This record gives sequence, structure tokens and C-alpha cells, in this order.
Amino acid sequence: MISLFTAEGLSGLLFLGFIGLTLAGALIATNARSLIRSVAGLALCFLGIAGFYYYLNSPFVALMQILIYVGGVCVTIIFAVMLAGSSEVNKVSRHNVLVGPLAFLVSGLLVWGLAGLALKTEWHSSIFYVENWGTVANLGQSLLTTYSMSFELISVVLLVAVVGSLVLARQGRDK
Amino acid sequence: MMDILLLSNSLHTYLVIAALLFGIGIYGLVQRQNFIGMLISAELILSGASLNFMAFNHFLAPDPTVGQIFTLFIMAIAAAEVAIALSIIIAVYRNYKSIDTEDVTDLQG
Amino acid sequence: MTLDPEIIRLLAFLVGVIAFASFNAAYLVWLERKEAAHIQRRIGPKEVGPFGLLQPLVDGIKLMTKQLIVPAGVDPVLFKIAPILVMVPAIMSFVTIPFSETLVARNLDLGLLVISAFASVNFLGLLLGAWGSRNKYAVISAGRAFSQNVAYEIPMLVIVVTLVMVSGTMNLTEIVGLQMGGFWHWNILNLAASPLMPVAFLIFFVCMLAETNRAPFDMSEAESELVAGAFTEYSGMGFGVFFMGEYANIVIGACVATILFLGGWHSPFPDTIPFFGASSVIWFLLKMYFIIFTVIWIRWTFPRTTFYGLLNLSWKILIPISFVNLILTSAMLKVF
Amino acid sequence: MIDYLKEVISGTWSLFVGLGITIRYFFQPVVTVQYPYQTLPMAPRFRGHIELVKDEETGETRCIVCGMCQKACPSHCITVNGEKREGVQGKVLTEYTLDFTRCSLCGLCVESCTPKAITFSKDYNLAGLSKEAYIFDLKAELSSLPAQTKLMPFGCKNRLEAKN
Amino acid sequence: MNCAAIKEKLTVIGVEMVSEAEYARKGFALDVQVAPHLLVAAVSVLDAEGFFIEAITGVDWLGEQAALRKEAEAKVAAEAKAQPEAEAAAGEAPPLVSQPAEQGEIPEDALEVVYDFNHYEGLCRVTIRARLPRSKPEIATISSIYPGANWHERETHDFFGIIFVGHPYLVPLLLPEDADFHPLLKDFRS
Amino acid sequence: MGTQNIQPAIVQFAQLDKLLALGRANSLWPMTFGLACCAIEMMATGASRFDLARFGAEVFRPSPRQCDVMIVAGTISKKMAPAVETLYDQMPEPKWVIAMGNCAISGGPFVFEGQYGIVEGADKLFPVDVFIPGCPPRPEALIEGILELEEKVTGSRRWPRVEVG
Amino acid sequence: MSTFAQSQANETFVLNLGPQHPATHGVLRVKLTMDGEYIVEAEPVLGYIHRMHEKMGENRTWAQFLPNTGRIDYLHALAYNHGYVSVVERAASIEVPERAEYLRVITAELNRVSSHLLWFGAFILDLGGFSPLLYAFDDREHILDLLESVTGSRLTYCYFRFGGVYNDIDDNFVTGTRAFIKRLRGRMPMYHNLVTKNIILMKRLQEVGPISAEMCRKYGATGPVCRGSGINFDVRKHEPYSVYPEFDFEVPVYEQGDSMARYMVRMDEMEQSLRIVEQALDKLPEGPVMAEKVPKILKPAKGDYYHAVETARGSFGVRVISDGSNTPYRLKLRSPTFSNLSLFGEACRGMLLPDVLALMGSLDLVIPEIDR
Repeated sequence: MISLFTAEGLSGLLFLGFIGLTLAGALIATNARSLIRSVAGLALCFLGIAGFYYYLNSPFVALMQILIYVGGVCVTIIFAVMLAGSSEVNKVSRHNVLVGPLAFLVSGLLVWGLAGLALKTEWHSSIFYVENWGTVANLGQSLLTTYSMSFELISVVLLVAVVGSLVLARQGRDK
Repeated sequence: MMDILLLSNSLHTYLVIAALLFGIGIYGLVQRQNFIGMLISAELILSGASLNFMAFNHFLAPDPTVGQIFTLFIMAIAAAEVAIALSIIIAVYRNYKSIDTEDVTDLQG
Repeated sequence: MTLDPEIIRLLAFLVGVIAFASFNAAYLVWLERKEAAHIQRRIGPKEVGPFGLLQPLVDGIKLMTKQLIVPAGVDPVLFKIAPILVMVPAIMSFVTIPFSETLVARNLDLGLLVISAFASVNFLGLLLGAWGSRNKYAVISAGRAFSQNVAYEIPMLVIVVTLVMVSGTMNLTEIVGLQMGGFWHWNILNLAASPLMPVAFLIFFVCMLAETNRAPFDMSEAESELVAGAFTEYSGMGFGVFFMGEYANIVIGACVATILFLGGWHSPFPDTIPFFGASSVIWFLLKMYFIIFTVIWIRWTFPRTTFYGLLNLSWKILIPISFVNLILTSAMLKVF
Repeated sequence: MIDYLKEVISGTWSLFVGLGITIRYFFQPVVTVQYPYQTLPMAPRFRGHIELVKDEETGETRCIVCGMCQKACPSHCITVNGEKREGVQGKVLTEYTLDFTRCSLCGLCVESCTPKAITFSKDYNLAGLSKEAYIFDLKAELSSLPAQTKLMPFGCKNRLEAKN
Repeated sequence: MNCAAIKEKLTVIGVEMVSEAEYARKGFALDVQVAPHLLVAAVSVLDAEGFFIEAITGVDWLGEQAALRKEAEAKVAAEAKAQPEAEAAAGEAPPLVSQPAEQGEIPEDALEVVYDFNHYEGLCRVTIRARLPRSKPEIATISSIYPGANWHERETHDFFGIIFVGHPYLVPLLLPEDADFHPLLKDFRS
Repeated sequence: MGTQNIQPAIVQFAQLDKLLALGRANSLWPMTFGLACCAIEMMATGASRFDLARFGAEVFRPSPRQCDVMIVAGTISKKMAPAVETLYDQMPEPKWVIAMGNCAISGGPFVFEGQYGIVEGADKLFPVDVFIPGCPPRPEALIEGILELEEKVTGSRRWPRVEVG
Repeated sequence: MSTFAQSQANETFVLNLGPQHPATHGVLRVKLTMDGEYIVEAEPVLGYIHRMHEKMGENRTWAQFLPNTGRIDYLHALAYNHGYVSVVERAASIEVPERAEYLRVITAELNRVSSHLLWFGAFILDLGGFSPLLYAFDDREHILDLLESVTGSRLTYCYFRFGGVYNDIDDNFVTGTRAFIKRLRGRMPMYHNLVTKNIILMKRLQEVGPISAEMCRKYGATGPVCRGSGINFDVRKHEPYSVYPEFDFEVPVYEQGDSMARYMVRMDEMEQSLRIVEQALDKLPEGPVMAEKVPKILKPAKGDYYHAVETARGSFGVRVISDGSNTPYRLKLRSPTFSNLSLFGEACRGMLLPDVLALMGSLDLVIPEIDR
């Protein structure tokens, strides 16, 4: 039992906070009645995940998570909600009444299965801790050497996405 | 006894959380009936996957960067996906004045 | 049971940073009012305390005891959270800003990235607040803020990337360290890296104005068009916190500009000169407040641009020039 | 391209010119008159609410209760009443009320007054907590007024004076 | 652009009366009385000549007919009184006096609509008047010729209750949206 | 005996109230809201010559939500009255109203028999704290009104009174 | 980026600008039907400050209506004074002494400058610049001081009387006015450097809110609005009244018809007004300032009279119908901004919100004058 009032203790507490943030955010995101609250929940969840990344020793990815997911994706979704003008509370479900419980059941089973798998499996840790482990410099090098092809492809995908969304969004504008 | 304050050092923690995120995402995807809601759920699923990548990378991988790079790629893809999806949603909204899945029935023939 | 000294240090810095941010946010309002007054040949706040120095205090007391109206039909949770979402990331960003070689809460390797990341979060607060208040003006304002943000993030990041290339690091302390020894070593005059550096500083400055919604780019709270923009429905301290968040963001912008271009805490004179040559936090504050002064000065000089004029400026002038600067810099780095 | 650069540069220059102007004013002295401590002299013809003139000889009002001011007033804010008294020629003023809250300060009453019994006061900073305070009983106030010798103490030729 | 030519053209379309008001005395050059049905034609002439619209307003002539009759009666009485003396003095036949108004029914009072037009170049302010019966004050709109007349007509409708037939949006402009009173009518009491 | 030993309060609320009052009185933010002629004088009061800013009252907020004092500067017409009332209702407590000019006090010169269009005084719509007569009042009078309001809030006057001879 | 809102026509929303809104300069309400930030339709709603001037005219004697004229358009009150006294003098055949006419012109032109200065400041304030407003007010205070020393009030002057003016001027006024003319001439280059040549302002005004000459004619626009569209129409030249023919001044006309043109017209007009004042001070004749034989109770002859004057906002006309009694039978005030604003709805169709405000500001609205 480590003390709460040490650096490790506090960081452990913070980690618990991140777990809470992530799960609460995710639950809000899927269950909130108003869309805009869902997005807010999603943002919380992303912040929590960024915290995990920080604990996983990759602050760069953590910051990118905040920059792209919170500052980019969430903001864009909020903007879309504004455009579609639908923060309106979800209408009464027109799904079959069974869909809700069924979804719960299916996802519950999935979680049970996956978590069970994760906990039961013997993970062969090949941990070899390196001092400059996964720094930005490493990342950059890998991106431009080993993964340069995928890096280029990603940029093409992004370009296509930008052009595509512009085309889609402009439709109906020119009258 | 497992020290609750040392959770951050265990691979299992991350995997379970990722599984939970995945599950919540699936639940939302099925249960939500509006496009943006579904998009949000899809983001959760992607996040679960990224978290797995990162955790494996940290605890198991021989190459210290591969997980991070995959996560970065997922982020880029997610951003592109969101952009496209939202512009489709806006386009759909213009035509149907709704972003509810069930109102968009023309495609079902 | 003893506390880790590292934790104490952190807590002390956290308290210090919050105090610094709040103090600045409050007294920048005073500075703004005074400066505006003198530009307009008035006196400005004067009767409350010497030189009106207690004015922010009484304003604070008033705002805190003012009724916080949550208008009918708004989302009460989002409505109340939004101002905090603007203020908190701004304070967080201070954590990594080095005021002097030693005076920094956390010297992070990715300091620059931290600031960019948190800057994007505080924008989320603005959007949620605008949407949360269910006011047409607020929604238009949010729409404007969104496209403005997108348009100006690009040249700003390009400039930042250029500087990271020049410095070879994202650690703010190291970036400042490279600019030691007189003002001709500052990045703004680092003509060896790129002859366009002064222009780059201008672009950065303009982007900073736009990102912090300052005049002449205060599209999202254009008084004569959108009443009070995103804050239209906010009263009392909700408005006060929004307002302070805005000023905190200006301080961060000024700090980053100081660090990236103006040599941080380094004296403009070579350290051979006694007293004036010494580097200290005073130089940092001087530079930072000079930039803030300029920001306010600009606000009270120019009319507001239009929404499309602003986007034109970004896409047609700032982005091309910043890319030219990037290419030039990389070429120069390769050549020399 | 040349035009583009020219526009960018001249535009930027115009901004710097503007900044130069404002910073120059920043260092110039203020023009503020700090009101409760400093006051502006009121113009001699400043029109405040009207008041009765205290005759320098008699120390009484000059009003002859002709009612012209009452008739001239566009917003009916003046009430004049008088009565016949023994041994006095003409009427004696018993009531002179001004409802200042209705007044538009046009000066028609002062112009219409043949004996020059009313004039403008220099009360320029009235403010108070009740509106009833602005229904002035000018006759009562008369006693507190200094005797006035001239209507327009300044060089401007008053229309009324010019007539005489 | 000359006023006489305009007068010519207006006479051609058959307006009731075109008098050349003495400009220095009146402040307008042409005073045109027009029958309501000829208004649009008259305004079209002005439009073709490049006039701009200055104002539209109304005048309520309530009690005018009664006053006129009273005046006429007084005149008749006075003349009747003066006649014998005049006859005695001149010994001529009595001059033809205008017939006094018919006894009994007083002709209805009128609401007058006044249109002011002016020209950017020449000095020629044209005032067009149309008299409408007070019980049925209706006249064609000219807002299709001069879109600027739209507001002026709405204002006139506000104040006088004159109905401009064919007006696209005849709701109160200056008065509250639900106002049903016409304050500038002489018989208006608030 | 009827006397009781009253314990002094731990927190001196009276002192706190005084501080609050002082805070409120010195930070009166008016609304950017002009109706007619007086609004121009209101602008002049904020301008360099008279500088309302000295009293911390130059922060003209366009949104009623952020205002402390509404300066009714001009005639309130019957068509406008509902809007003015709404504005008043939208202001957060504590709030004050200054009726500037004769029109806002009583309808001023626009009151006549048979008038159909104006409200005869802002106090017919909501409570008014300070009245500033004049048509329009001079900027000094508006400053005096603000000072008067501060006096009303705090209970004492910090500034000298200007005596008009 | 105009994708803010939905694109189809039925996806528009209504934005209420006013009645309390910082940009409407008072209590105008504009119902904007907007598609995103584009204006589909704009409908000004008037009457929020309708003060029944025309009705009051029928309830008051001829002289008692005088104070009202200062309140129709409080920014250029003296021109309204002028219009009303002129029409009554026309009706009652009163001769005005020449000195009085000179004084009228001097004060009215000074008042015009003060009105334009205020417009200038308020216009730049609409566009987001604050300091020019205070600089303009600083200059304006000097005019107000001058006018107050003559008329006794700062804003709602009631200086003209039937047959002359209320008070004569003194030497202080003359020297003060000359000093002011010098001062303002010295300040104009500053205004131009600070504002007119500013790239932001140029971008905001040039080619924004075009109004064609034909549109001016159809809507009856006068004053700087029509002069900014290339129509050379100024009542002072076109239909000379008072002693204006004796002065040498120009009517600034700009062809472009955009907001910048209207802005420039007003800026140039200030200089022309200063010229008029200067000449009037030079030529100022001696003599009485009131006509000798003005009856105390005025009863103009029966009839219909019209008189137009050029105010800062355009041509202001008064039509009085006298029935020979001591009150007007009908008093019609033709206010220039009423017509100028009526073209607003058509002019701003398809424009963006900030441009609409630039257009609205360039029309120089004084709401009580529109609503009367």
C-alpha cells in the first residue's frame, strides 16, 4: 500500500480520476438526451484518454489527442450540431422496444468477453525500458523512414477528405 | 492485494478500459438513432482501439514507436472521417431536414 | 507523513500561476481602460483608489454578487460550465511558460504543443457557451469564431513550426536559451534563418490577435453587429469569468510571442553591459506587457474588419507568406 | 502580383500611420474637465429652468401676473396666480409654479414677459431621487435669490433690450 | 426639364385642374388637382420625366363643406344686403351671383391625399392632390411606380385611414402594429 | 429586566454589506441604450470632455444581462414600452434605473391633450431611482445623477457638491 | 465561409436587430431574414420613437411649435428651425433682416458640421473603431460651446424666431468660430490618415452597399445619400433659400454610390460648411436681428405653403396648411431620412451582416426624425 501523499500516490489518484473521466464521458456521450451534451461528454472522454496516453509515456500523442480530438473533432461536431440545429432532445425511440436492452446485452457480452480475454491472457512482457523511449524524435524518424509510405498515404487521405467535404458542403449553395 | 493507486502500471487496466470504451461505443452505435450520435459512438470505438495500441506498445512492443504511430494514423483517419461524415450529415440534413436515421429512407427503395 | 518536496513545489507554482493569471486578467482590464482613455485624451478610471487601481476589485465584487441569470430554455449545465472551460485551459497553459530560466512550473519538452493543445480546448468553451445560451447572436458569433479559428490556426502553426525548425526543439526554455546575447540574436531578427523573420513575427502577431478575438478581428463579439456575441446571455460572474479567460488568453499569446521571437527573459543588450545586460524575469515581463500594450493600442485605433475580409486576409496573405517563410527557412537551414 | 504586394505593403503602412496618430494622442494631455472638482463656466446665455427676478430696488418680484408666460408656454408647465390687494396697483403674485419636468427650455416664456420678471437660472446639474422635487415653487425660491441687475450680463444684445 | 412642358403633358391626360402656383409665395411650382382614377396616369407622366418622390400625406377637410356653405350663405346675405344700395347707386341690373348651395344635404367632406414630387435637376416641385370622400377613402397605390411611395402610403394610412388599393403591405408603420386609430383625423380623440 | 445580552456577530455582515455597496456603487455599468435626444448627451458624457469613465461607469454594455443601470435617455413611446420593460426584466439584480431628461421623467414637452403615442414617464413602467431633469440635461447633470445613484447605493456621498450660484 | 447556416430559402431565420441594438442608433428595429450571414430580406420597423410632432402642430400655436423643430432631428436642429420658420415667414409674409439670415446660415452650418462629426464618429463606431468617435466628440464640443454661447442650449436649439433670430452674436463668437475653423481644418488630415486611408476601413466601405441613382430617384433619397450616387442635388443650390446664393461653395458629388462615396461626401461637406461659415463671417452685415413688425399672435393667410431646406441628412420640407387661425391646420414634415431609409430594404438584399451595418451607418439615421 503506497501512501497517497507521495508523488506516486498522487499520480495514482490522478489516474483514477482519468479513468472516471473517460468512462463518465463515454457514458454521457452515448446516453445524454441532448446531442450537444453528448459531444461535451465525448470531449471529457477524450481528455481522459489523453491522460492515459500521458501515463503510457507518450506525451506527444496525448497532446495530439487533445489538439485533434478535443480541439478539432469535438469542435467540428458541435459546429455540425449547430448547423443541423438539432440539439433537440432525442425523440421517443421508434426502434423496437427490444433494441435498447438488446444493445445493452450485446455490448455487455462484448465487454465481458474482451475484458475476460485481456485479464486471462498471459501477456509476455518483453519490456526493455529505453531512456529516450518513444520521444518525438523517435516518432519523427520512424514516420519518415519505416512508415513514410503510410504517412504519405495518410496525407493523401486527408487531402481527399478536405476536398470531399468541401464538395459535399458546397452542394446546394449555388443557386 | 492489488493496490488501487498502482493501476496505471498494469496493462490489464488499459485493456479493460479499452474494452469498456469499445462496448459503450457499440451500445451507442446500436441504440442511437441519429447520425451525429452514431458518429460520436464510432469515435469512442476508435478511441478504444487506439488505447489498446498504445497500451500494447508501452508494455509489450519491441519497437517503441509503432503503437504511437498507429494511434497518430488513427487520429488522422478519424479527423478525415469526421469531416466527411459531417459534410454528408449536413448534406442529408439539407435534403431531409432531419438527421434521424429513420427519416432517411429513400435509399431503402 | 511528509509531502514530497516536488509536490510542494508544484502546488506552489500552481497557486502562483493561478494568481498570476487572475491578477493579469483583472488588471489588464484596468490597463485597457486606462490606455483607451489616454488614447482618447480622457482620464479613465480614477476615482476608485489611486489612479483607479481598485477599479478591477470593485468590478469583481460587483460581478460576484450580481445575480447569475440562467435564461429560460438554455441548457443549464453547459451554460454554467462554458466560462470555466474558457478559463481553466488558459491557466493550464501558464504551467509550461518559462518566465525566467528557473521560474517555470513544469519545463516540458513539448511546451509549445501543450499551449497549442490547450488553446484549442478553450475555444470549445466559447462554442459551448454560445450554443448553451440559445441566442441567435451567440450562435452567429460561434459560427464566426469557428471559421476564424480554423483560418488562423494554419498560419500560426506554420510559423510555430518554422521556429521549431530554427530552434530544433519544442521546449520553451531551450528556445529562449538559443536567443541569448543581445537583441540581434532574437528570432525576430534571425535573418540568417530566414530573411522574412520580421514578417513572420507580424504574421504571428496578427494570428494571435485573431485567435484571442481581439480587435480588429473581434468578429465573434462585434458589439455593433452581434451585441455581445457569445456572451450575450451571460450575466454576473459567468460573464466575468469569460472576460477574464479572454484576457488570460491574451497574456498567453503575448508570452508565447515573447518567447518565440523576442528572446524571452534575455536582455536586449549583450551581457557585457552591467545591470542592463543582465537577463531576468523583468525583461520578460517588460516585453510581454509591451506586446499587450500594443494589442490594446491596436484595439483602440482600428475599425473592425469584416468576417470575409478576415478570411481573405488569412487565406490570401498570411498563409501564402507563412508557407514561403517555411520553405525559405528550410532551404536556409539546409544551405548553411 | 506586383499589385498584390503593393496593396499589402501600402495597407500595412496605413495601419502604422493610424497607430502613430493614436500613440501621439496617448502622450498628449487630457481634455477632461473633472466635474465634481472642476466645473465649466456656464455660458451667459445658458438656459436652465426659469426663475423669478428679484428687483434690485424693491427686492420683490417684477411679475405683474399678466399670464403671458403661461400662455406662451408650449407644454403648459407654468402656473401663475395672483390676486387683487388693497392699495396695490395691479395684481399681486400669489403663486408661480414651474413644472420643470415638462419644460423644453425653449425660452418663449422669458421672451413673452414684458416686465422681464423671469429669467433663466444657471442650474445645470440637477439630479435627484424624486420627480416631485422638480415642480418648483418659484415664488418661494425668490427670497433666496440674490438681486439681479441685468438679465444678460454679457455683451450680447438681448432682443428685448434692443427693443427698448 | 421645364415646368410648362410638364404642365402641358399633365393637361393632356386630363387632370382636373393644373394651376401654376406662384413659387415664391407657395414653395411649389405646379399645383395639380387630380381625380382619383387619374392619379396613376399623372404619376406615370412624372415618372417618365424623371421626377423623384418627396412625400405623400393627407389632409382631413372635416367641416369644410359646412364652412363653405356658411361662407356662401354669409356672402349671399351680405350681397343681398348690399344689393339695394348698389342698385340705388348705379341703377344697373343686379350682377349674377353664384347660386347658394342647395339647401338640405351638405356635400360630403373630403380627405385629400397630397403627393409631392420634385426633380433633381430643374426647379419644379409638383404637388398632386386627390380628393376622396371621407366615408370611402380609397385610392390606387403608386408604390408599383415609385417603390419609395410604399412607406409614405403606409404612413398616410396610419394617420388618416386612407386605403391605398393594391398596396403590397398596408400595415401600420409608425403606429403600433395593432393600432386601429387614425390620429390625424380631425375627429380623433385619444 | 427586558434587556438581553446580544452576542456580537462573528462575521460583521454590516461591514460586508458596506463593501458590497461600495463595489456596486463604483462599478455601475450602463446599458448602451439611447432613445432620443438625451442619448446624444449620454454619449457626450462618455466622451473625452466629461469622461464618465472616472467613476468606473464607462463600460457601456450592449447586452442587458451585463448591465447594472439602465439610463432611460429619451421619450418612451407606447410602441417601445414593452421592449423597454423587457430590457429592464432582462437585467440581473441588483439593478437601477436613471430617468434622464424630461421625457423619461414625465413625457416632457410631448405631453398634450389627446396624445396617443408616448408613455408619460419611465416610472409608469418600472421603479426609477434617479431623475435628471432637463431637455436634454447637460452631461454634468448625468454625472451628478450617477453620483446621486452612488449616494443612494452606499448611503454617503464621496464627492463634493457643486453649488450653482 | 458562408456555410454557417442552411442554404435553402426556407432554411432562413429571422434576426431582430433592435429596437435596442448598438448599431441602430436609437430605437429602430430591423427584421432581418437571414440565410446564414446573408440577408434575404430586411424590413425596418419604425415607430418606436414616434413623438406625434404632426399632431402637436395642430394643437399648438405657430410659435409654440418652434421647440419641437429642435427635437425632430436633434443633431441638426437649426436646419429644422430654419425650415419651419421659413415656411411660416413665407405664409405670413414676414421679411427677415439680412443679418438675421446670416446668423441663421452661420449657426446652421456650424450645426451641420457638428452633425457630420457625430455621424462620423458613430459610423466608425459601428464599424468597430472607437477612438475616432471621441476625437470627433472633442471637436464637436467646441462647436457646442460656440452654439451654446449664442443659443443657450447644447443640443435642441430653439434659436430662430419668425422674423429673425432670438439673440445677436458677439465678438467672442466670431473669434471663437474663426479659431474653431482653423482647428478643424487642422484636424481633418488627421481624420483622413487615421480613418479614411485605413486599409481596413477602405475594404469595409468600398463597393459595399451600392445605391444607384435610379434607386435614389424611385425612393426619393436626398442629401449625401443621393450625392454619393452621382446626383448633384442640394437644396441650397437647387432651390436657394436664405442667403445661400451669396456664398461660394461646392456640392461634393461622388459617382460610385457605395458606402465610401457617402462617407466621402460628408467628409467633404464639412469643409464646404466651414467655407460658408467663413464667408458669412466676412460678409456679416450690421443691422437688427429681428424683423420690426412681427405680430405677437401670428395668423398667416389661408393657404398651402411648402418650404424645403438642406439638412445634414437631406432635403427637409415643411408643408403647412393654414386656415387663417393661430394654429396650423395641417403641418406635414417631410423628413429626409424617412425616404433614405426606405431604400434600405432593397439595397441590402443579398448582403452580409457586417456590410448591412456599414450601409445602415452610411445612411446617417436619426430615428426620431424618421418616426417624427
